[in-house]
Amino acid sequence: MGLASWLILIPFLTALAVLAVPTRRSDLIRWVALVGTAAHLALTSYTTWAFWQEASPDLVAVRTETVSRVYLVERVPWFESLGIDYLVGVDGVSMSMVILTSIIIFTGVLASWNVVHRTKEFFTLLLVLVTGVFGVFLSFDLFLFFMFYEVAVLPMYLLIGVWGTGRKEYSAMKLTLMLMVGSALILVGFLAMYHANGSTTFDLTKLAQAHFETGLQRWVFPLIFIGFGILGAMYPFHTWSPDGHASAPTAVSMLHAGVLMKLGGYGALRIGVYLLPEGAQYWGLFFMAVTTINIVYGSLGAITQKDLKYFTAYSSVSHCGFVLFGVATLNLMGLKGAVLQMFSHGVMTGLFFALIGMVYGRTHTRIIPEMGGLGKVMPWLAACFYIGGMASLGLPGLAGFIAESHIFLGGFFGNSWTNPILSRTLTVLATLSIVVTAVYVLRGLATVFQGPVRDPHHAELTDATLTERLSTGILVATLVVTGMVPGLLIDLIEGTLFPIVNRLQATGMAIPGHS
Amino acid sequence: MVEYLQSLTPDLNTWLMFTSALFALGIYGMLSRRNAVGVLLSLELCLNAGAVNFALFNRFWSPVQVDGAVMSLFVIAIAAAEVVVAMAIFVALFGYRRTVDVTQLNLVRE
Amino acid sequence: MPDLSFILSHAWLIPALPLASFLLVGLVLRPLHKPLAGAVATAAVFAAAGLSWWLAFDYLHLPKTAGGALPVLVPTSVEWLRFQEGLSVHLGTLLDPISVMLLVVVTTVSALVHLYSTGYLHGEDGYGRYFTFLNLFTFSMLGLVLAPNLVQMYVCWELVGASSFFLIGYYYDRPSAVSASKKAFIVTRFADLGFLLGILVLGYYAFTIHAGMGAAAAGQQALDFAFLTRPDVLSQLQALQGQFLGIGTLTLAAVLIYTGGAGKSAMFPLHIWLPDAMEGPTPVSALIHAATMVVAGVYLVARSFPIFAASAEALQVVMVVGAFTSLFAATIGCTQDDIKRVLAFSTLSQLGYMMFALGVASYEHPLGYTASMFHLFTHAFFKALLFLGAGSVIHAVHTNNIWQMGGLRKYMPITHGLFLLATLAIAGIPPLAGFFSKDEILAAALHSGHTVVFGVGLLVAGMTAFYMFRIYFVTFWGERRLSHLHHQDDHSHDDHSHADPHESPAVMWIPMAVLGLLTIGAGFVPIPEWVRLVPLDGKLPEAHHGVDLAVAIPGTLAGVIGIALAWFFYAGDPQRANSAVLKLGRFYAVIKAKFYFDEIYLFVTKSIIFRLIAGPIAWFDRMVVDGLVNATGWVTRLGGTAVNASQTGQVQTYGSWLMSGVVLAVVVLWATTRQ
Amino acid sequence: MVGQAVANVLFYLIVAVSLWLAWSVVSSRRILRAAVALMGVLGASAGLYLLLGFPFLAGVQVLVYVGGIVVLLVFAVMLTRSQELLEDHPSDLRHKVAVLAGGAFFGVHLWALRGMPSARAPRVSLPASDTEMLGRALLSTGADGYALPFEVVSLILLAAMIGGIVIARKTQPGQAATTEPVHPLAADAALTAAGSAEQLAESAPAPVSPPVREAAHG
Repeated sequence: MGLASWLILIPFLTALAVLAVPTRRSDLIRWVALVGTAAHLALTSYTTWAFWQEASPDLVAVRTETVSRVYLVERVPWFESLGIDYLVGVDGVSMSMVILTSIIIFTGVLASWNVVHRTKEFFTLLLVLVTGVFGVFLSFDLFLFFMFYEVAVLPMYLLIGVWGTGRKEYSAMKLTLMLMVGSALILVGFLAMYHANGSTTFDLTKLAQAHFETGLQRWVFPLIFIGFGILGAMYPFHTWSPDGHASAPTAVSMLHAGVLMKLGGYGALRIGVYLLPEGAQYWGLFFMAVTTINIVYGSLGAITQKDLKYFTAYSSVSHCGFVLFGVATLNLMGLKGAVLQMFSHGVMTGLFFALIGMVYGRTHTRIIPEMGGLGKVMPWLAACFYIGGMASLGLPGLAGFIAESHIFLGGFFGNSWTNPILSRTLTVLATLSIVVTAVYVLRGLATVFQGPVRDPHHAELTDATLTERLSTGILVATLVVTGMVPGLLIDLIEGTLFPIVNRLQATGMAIPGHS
Repeated sequence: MVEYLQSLTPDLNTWLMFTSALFALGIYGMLSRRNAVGVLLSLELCLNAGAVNFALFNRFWSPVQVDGAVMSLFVIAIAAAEVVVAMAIFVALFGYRRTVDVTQLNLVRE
Repeated sequence: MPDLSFILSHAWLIPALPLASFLLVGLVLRPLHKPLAGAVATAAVFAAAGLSWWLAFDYLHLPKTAGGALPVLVPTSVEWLRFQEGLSVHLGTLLDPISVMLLVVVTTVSALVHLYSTGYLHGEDGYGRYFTFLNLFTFSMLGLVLAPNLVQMYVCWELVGASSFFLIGYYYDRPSAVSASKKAFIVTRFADLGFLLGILVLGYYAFTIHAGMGAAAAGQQALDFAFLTRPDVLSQLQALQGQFLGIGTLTLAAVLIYTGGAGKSAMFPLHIWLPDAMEGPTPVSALIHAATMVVAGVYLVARSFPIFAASAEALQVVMVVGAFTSLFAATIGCTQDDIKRVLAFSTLSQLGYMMFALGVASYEHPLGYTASMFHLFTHAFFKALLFLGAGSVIHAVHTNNIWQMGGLRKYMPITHGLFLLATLAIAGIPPLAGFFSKDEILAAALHSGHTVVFGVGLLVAGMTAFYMFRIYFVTFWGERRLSHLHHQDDHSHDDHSHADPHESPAVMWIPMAVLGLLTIGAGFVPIPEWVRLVPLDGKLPEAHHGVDLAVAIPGTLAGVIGIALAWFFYAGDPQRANSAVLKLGRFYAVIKAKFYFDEIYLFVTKSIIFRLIAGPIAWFDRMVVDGLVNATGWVTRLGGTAVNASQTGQVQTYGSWLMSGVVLAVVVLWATTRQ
Repeated sequence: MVGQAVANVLFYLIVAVSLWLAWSVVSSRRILRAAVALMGVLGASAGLYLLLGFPFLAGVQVLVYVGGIVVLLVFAVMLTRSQELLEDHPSDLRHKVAVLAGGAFFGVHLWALRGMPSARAPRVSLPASDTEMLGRALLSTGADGYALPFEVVSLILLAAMIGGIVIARKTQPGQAATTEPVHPLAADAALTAAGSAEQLAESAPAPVSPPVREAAHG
């Protein structure tokens, strides 16, 4: 069994180990989960190294290729008659997503240290969910992909419904139903590709070599993009996300906003754009327009939010809009920016939700106007919040800037088959959000952390504990390192994106009537 | 007289008419009874009609074999199992609800 | 470049020192030992200042180019962010006359302000935090100054903005400081949007050109200044046919970039953040909001001057906005009561000066460029001195309001002397620094044929002298008016508040004295000799030498008239000023209210953006978008309820359906199989 | 020859009696009476088996069905000692629906039979006894053997037996929620149960097992 399989298996084994611990030993349960996720983090680091060893010699060659290379591949025939394989592997994009997920789950476990209600079930479900997420990122067979995708989505229902707060049943139901609608669209798309391809295979690497006829691409692409877009909170299918995030417990919000929403962008890129380049070209501008709405609308929506979680959720809508916007630009910088944004937004929003959980655990309120002056009371949390906020508004030196600058450049540069005036206008509209983001981030943070202490009870509160410092510290460090040394991540993902862009360009040339 | 009586030897359709009448009565009973035990009794009528049919077809279509009869045996065995479980349920149900009136038993809907 | 001296090839050390100190102080020392944090931060910046002087010395002794100009060097360039082939961002250092000059200014002023702050903020809670951000600021500012490409410039641009935000909001439990810091960040952010768009526009075309040049562009990236200012690139940029809303592409890019500069340099109408930024500690105002960060906008325009020069319209915009801001701010400056705000408006006015000086410059009349940089250089010293002097006063009397001060020259002789020196400098009295640079600017305006601008400049020079001496007289002359003090100052230790005000400690006045020396000496530094606009062909014309009397005499006269007026109104009988104010009536009130610009902005943000856009969007999202989702759910449920009616839960109903199904199936079967 | 005539007479007799008894099974107000009528129907069917030449089957029918199953039913009904359990009052609507459904079923059947070529009982020499053949068929493992279904049936019977015991086991009202309720109604019903369980539960397990075992061996 290879590294990729182990990456999927470890969370699952940890989940089993957690199940085996007696229910009363909640401390042991936490430790098992922590050790499991730490082991995963270690393995992820090793896998990254191993991946880099294999992939870096190819970096020059892939610049001209049109089929992206997959490394550390494992293939076991599964349903041979249906062309379904157990096919897992790693490429640059999935590697970066695995790193992200691994960090988020580790810090998420740390941030959930205080879960007391049904600890065992909580951690089990959390780990099962993560298993699904890793499965999605690592599988290169559409069937397997879809299976893991469902595994990733379904535990969310229970996690929010049981451990959530507020209108949790409503939110859980809404979230699950909307995501299921997305899955349905995706499934239709998958099956269409499966059948259109003469050899009937679900193998992504083989499908990438098949050519789908233009008509098919044009109707399948929107299915795939919208299907994944629902998960990526694409307007107007984003409304599950504020409610879902607001109701979910800390670690679940972290995972959900941090990782699960990334499945949307990942799928849209990996399956939508990669397999259906002509469809992507046909629809690119349309989806740029839709996601521009996302970006601006989400940030404007965040301004008036009173609840910290809704606030962050709307900002996520805006930032995930950047991901899809980047994907829709269909050029190297845009796609790179999309992946970078997935990573940076994942870390950033994970940090936000972890911090909100910690603040809520102390003040027992998430209503922004009820807080004030907390910076004096909990300087560590405030500092982390500010760093996260600065990353969120795209301050250079932190991860957000790297991603956003790529996306803006990508959107502005456009491509040969898109009307440049339109795509640039949309990009300019999208850039407006960086001002709006500054407005709401600063307003929110200033109200919560600055000014005089509003509630006298809050003056008695304490700053972060050791586990909390560890978990937020890791996330902040990731943000800073990514922002300071973006080359690490860019080198990792670029090799995978070149072929995708080359495909687009190759078909772009083939479209008549475009210069 | 004897000849006449001999000529009355029932053919397959006559038999089938009889068993389907039996079955139809069973259906009638199943749908009209309010008492669960009554429903069960009607069900037994249907089962019995079916079992007879097995023997019937066996006799008329492949008289040298006994496959139909085997099926009849199985029907009887299954009926036994079914009755055991059904009666146990009724008894338990009666314990909880003080009734076995099937019109009252619509909790599945809630 | 093997023959470069150590410091020239290692210029990156200069920003690296404050960065290292930032990390050390911020992560390790701050929570552990406060005085040490301050000492380390200060020492690091002093070391950087020493290195900068060394570097400047070495740089000035480099052999000149064939055209007679100082060479432009990029000794360090490390790939940092690779957007695309040809569009990488290289972090590095760019050494040319203006960057070396600003390097010296920034490190020197910063070092002095650091030293001053150790005294000014002594014993405060946020001491360590303060020095952390001050270091961060210094690092970012140096990065900005040394930036060899637009993106590094933008990166550091944002970082100085952020550190300015944190420093303005240093007293974070004070609502006014919090809102001022937010305002500063958001307004400059809005301007930076223009900068970013400018980078996008310019980047796109530059990238296209870069790609078209092939090997000719090897080793350069599309957004490098070195590439953008190449004559062949400029001519290609100029030849671009692209138009947007009737504006040429290059003009558009230049104006957008200028927007960023205008935000940072607080040009009208983006000026509103700067006066409010005075909520920060006074040393911060001195460093960031007077001497260094606010001139970044001017520096940006100067740095990309060839691009602006290629577009007459863009330069026109720079000039008009600069001149207007200069006059506008000077007008307001005459009416303010807060000593720091007066200084802030004076800063605005002087920035306007620098800007319009750039605006009047061109390759035919390059003097404006030199003058602007010269003024930037001298202004940094005397304005920092003014702020530090004001800080010293505020430190002593615990108020910002000039009407609560008075007669301070008796109590604070050193401060008084230095403040007077700086005030004379800004008023343009020879032979102080301000005189020379202001003279250059006025000369540039006159000689390039912009007579109106020259007139405005002259007027502003007089007004500057007037309002600066207004605060000088009110603060240091007359009777002492500070028996009942309000503690609305910006620091908390008030052990002397009820005693007589007294001179600040040596750690505070020594930096001021050094700045005083610089104020005297800066005018004699041959900046016009070194900093000159290099024509596209690289051949420098003869330098403009000496003082032009046709300009110097009216300029000095304007200053003297201003001082005399101030003396007339404020040094003697206070009734004179009051009656003048009464005569001006509403007009004065409008100016004093800063032309209600804050209110207009507040109206736009609160009532229009928040109430009319953001609020409705949030409502729309909850009610309409989410409502549609819920409606879908509701309709589904309704359908379910309808179907549910058939689900009685009764066995026999189901049985009946089953039977009808069976019957139906048989009938269908029969009907379909019948021959 | 005469035998045939007697058989024919018997056939019609049995059919008539069966239908009459079946009618009373489904229509009798008293459940006990209906149960006894069912016993009669099943017995009559045993007679039919004889007429068809399956004496062993007839025997099993009498032993298991009549003797076992129906007796179990009667026992259960009687042991609950409930008046309600013994009565039935079909409502009017229900009656009509049932008539319609039963009638439709019968009608469809008749309709289907109408066009079907009928067959007379073939005149072949029947084996002396069906017992041996049945035995061979049930226990042979060959292609036409029924050993596997036979064993499966045994398992089903075993499962039914255990299930019956568990379901009808004595359950305290308070315990209902904690000891896993087998029946979905149990959880809700626990609230209304109110101490009624004892009286009937004591008796329930006892009659459950014997017929099962008997059937299993049948």
